[in-house]
Amino acid sequence: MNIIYLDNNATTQVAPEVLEEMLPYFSEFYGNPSSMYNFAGQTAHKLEEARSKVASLLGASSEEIVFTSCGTESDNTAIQTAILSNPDKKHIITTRVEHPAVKNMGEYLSGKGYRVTSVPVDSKGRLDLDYLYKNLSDDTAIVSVMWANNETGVIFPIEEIAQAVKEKGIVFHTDAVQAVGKIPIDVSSTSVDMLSISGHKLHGPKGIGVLYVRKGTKFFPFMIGGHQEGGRRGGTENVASIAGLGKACELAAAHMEEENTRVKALRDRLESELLKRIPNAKINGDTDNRLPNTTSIGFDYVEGESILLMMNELGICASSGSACTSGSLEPSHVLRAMGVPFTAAHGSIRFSLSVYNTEKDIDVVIEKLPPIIQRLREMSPFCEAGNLKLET
Amino acid sequence: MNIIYLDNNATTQVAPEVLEEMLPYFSEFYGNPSSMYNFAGQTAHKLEEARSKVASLLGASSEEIVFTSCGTESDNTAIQTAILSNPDKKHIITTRVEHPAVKNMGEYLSGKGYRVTSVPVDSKGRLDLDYLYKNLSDDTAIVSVMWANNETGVIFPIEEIAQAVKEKGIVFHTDAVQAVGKIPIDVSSTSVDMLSISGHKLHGPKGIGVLYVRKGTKFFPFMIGGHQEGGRRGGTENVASIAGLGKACELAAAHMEEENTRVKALRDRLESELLKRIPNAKINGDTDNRLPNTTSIGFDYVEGESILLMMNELGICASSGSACTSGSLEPSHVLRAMGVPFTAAHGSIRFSLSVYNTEKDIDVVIEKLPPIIQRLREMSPFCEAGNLKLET
Amino acid sequence: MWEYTDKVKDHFLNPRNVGVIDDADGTGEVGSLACGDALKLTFKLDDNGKINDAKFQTFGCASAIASSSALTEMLKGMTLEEAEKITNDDIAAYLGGLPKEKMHCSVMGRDALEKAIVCYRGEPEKKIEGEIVCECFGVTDLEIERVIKENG
Ligand SMILES: Cc1ncc(COP(=O)(O)O)c(C=O)c1O
Ligand SMILES: Cc1ncc(COP(=O)(O)O)c(C=O)c1O
Ligand code: FES
Ligand code: FES
Repeated sequence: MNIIYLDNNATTQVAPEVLEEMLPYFSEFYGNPSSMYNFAGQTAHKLEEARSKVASLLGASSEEIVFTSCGTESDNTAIQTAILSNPDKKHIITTRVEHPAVKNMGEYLSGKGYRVTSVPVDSKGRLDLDYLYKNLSDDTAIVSVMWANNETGVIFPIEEIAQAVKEKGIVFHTDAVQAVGKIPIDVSSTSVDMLSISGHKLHGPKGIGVLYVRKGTKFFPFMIGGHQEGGRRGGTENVASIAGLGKACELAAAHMEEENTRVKALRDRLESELLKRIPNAKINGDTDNRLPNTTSIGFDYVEGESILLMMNELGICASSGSACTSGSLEPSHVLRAMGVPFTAAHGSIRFSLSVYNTEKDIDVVIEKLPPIIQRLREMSPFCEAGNLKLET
Repeated sequence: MNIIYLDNNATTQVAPEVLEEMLPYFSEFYGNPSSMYNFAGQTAHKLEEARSKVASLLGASSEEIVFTSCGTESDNTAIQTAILSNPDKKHIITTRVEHPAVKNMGEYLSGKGYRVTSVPVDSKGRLDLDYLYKNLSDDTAIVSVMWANNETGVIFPIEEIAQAVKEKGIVFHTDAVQAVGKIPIDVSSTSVDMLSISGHKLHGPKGIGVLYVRKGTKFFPFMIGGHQEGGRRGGTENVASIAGLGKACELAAAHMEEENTRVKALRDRLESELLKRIPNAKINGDTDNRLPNTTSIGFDYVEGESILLMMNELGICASSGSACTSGSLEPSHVLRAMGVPFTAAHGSIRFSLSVYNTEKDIDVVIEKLPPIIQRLREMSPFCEAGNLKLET
Repeated sequence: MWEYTDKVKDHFLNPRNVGVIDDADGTGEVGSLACGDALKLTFKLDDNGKINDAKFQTFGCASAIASSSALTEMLKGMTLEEAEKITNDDIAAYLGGLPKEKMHCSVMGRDALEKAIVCYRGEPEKKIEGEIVCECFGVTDLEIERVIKENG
């Protein structure tokens, strides 16, 4: 079956150019970058080349790039290192809509005697900045706010928040896993201390990540072992994946404009056509500040899994809530934090596009989804024709 | 230049069969295993297939296999989880010859108020078991002893140690990164609670590891995030590398006999020929209990880096000390713990073979190394011809 | 991924007996919109006291839809005494099994049936014993214990 992949916030395909970049480092140039002989020197050079490509996408310098095994490790490392650097501070600030890699670290720490403030969002998924600023205190070890939300695509004003946090001398981290590669980012012009990336969200491989650590930031390794990554992350370097991530960052820079024009236009068309054809459908999140590739749409009176399964029959891949929480039966914590009514939260579907999507992909969804929603609504005990009307 | 790779304890080449197994999971079947649609189900099934192959190499069951990002993460996780499971116990036991992934965790914990006992070894690198047993106490949270040492190849009596430790109700972990794939291991017939593997030491890719966790062992995740790995390790699964590691484990089982016959015979010939041709050369470690692929030889009066660099000119790859500590100028902590005299410790070279090595590789080293050592000795102020004699 | 049997998929994609019987003999409703799962079951008896028609409406996941569809098929031709004995395990078995994290979706069908029978007999609603542990469709701890036992 032909696959229409509209779940790029869950994971992306490895770009062919990225795979090509990786291939020599499995069975041919397999030396350990820490080894002294020339045969391994090739791999060590490749690491540095990749490091500078990543740095360049972020507006960082190479020494500020630490390779990790994934976005989750980057997030864990940032929070853990801030905690270890500030042993006397017992408060952290994060938000209600973070990925589990940050959210569950907060929960873990709150079990260890930390006070954790979770900043709320409004019905459009926008952060309550006053709430955040009011809670900054001398006891705050770190503030961690994601750059863009994985479920709704809502972008937070990170530059502004970072500056306010730094003015108080507090460490600021941002989980930019969903933002990097989709919107232009230049850390050098911000006050961000640490920033997380995950390779598989920008057409790099799974199982590789980056933590940007601003020069001068106090740092303790989370992964404790050998002297790799300048003593900042133990473990033999994943050369092939690092090479691939470097390439992926280079490609992301080259595709940035397309992402924000052609891909955005596809997303906009998908969204407006679905709203036009399906009554009682609503966009979740702030459409004025949103990733160009993401839309989350709530369909009243139907249940997300059923929609996904019917789309699955047609080869259409999308998600309800985040991939990490599907398999659980609760509506997503993000939509709940936004106060999306249960009628819509349960039936919310996220479509996330990439440069590999075509007009044709969108045509299919626009044609096939409305009858699916209609069929499911006909089975629903809550839904009577009189309830339904189009958003306008 | 033709490469003669004799540094397989530092890292190994990815087997062609392993790479082939990985390839479909980059750009073709790239779905997130947590996603619900069929397109991603293929990756979820592959994970489970790989899990059962890993389990089978170890004599474990699939549910006991947790995929991590490397051997270092497996080691960190084992120690961290034992600490979290036993919050009242403030003592850990490890050895003087552990890899930095365990050793430096011990140092980190000793800075956090833990008492750390490091069991010494004798001149042949054998553990002082009485010392270990005497130090077991009600306050001991975990005992972590590597199965085989990366520098000397010395194998420790893990079955016996595990049993003694378990009799006291203490958690036992073994870093089996160097042992798995080289010697037969069957965890089901031991009392080992946790065991670490690293993919790139057995012809799998870099950046993937396993922690075996015996059923019933109390466990807290080290990598905190989504619900992956049954809630035991957050982070999107590295599908391609996991598939590769599964294949590598299958191959390791198939090659186990060759490793312990042909490869061992190559190692033995290399060793005995070098000792026959080079005066004042000595094997480091207990030759009665050693990995079949490893030999560490000390050459008096010369310095390891110089030897490596001269071999490098001929395409011969080996190491002095572990790859993780090369780049530093101290003789390896393992050889120091064994009390190897400085004259020999500085000039110790580790050769570590694999099934990809041939008689020809060994011929070259036997021919080329003796004149290298001789040349260097002629430059050495410590070395006069009268000092030198062959071991017999 | 969904580990659904072909039978589950068939009943999900081609659900039998969707709708409401207008002059139903028994009606049972469980769940609510708030919890993300809800089910309305109606049945009609023939002259011999056997169920000759059953219909459902479900707001829920694929398992819930398939379970409801399966239940309505199973019910046809049964007496109320026979129908009462149907367990959620029976529904799952009829479908060739459900993933274990989805077993509870079949509980809803069973509960709606129980309510519909109570409604037909005009008995007062059974007082719910136990503590309500799942806000969704009012599952009690006792019920969960029963389901766990039934599921072995
Ligand atoms: C004994 C031992 N433990 C742990 C490791 C760490 O493995 P990795 O580099 O995959 O983190 C190594 C190799 O580097 C090792 O030899
Ligand atoms: C916002 C965000 N942060 C962190 C992660 C975790 O990344 P990884 O799966 O590479 O650990 C993800 C994706 O899963 C994400 O969307
Ligand atoms: S003289 Fe260079 S390392 Fe000592
Ligand atoms: S009915 Fe709620 S998850 Fe199946």
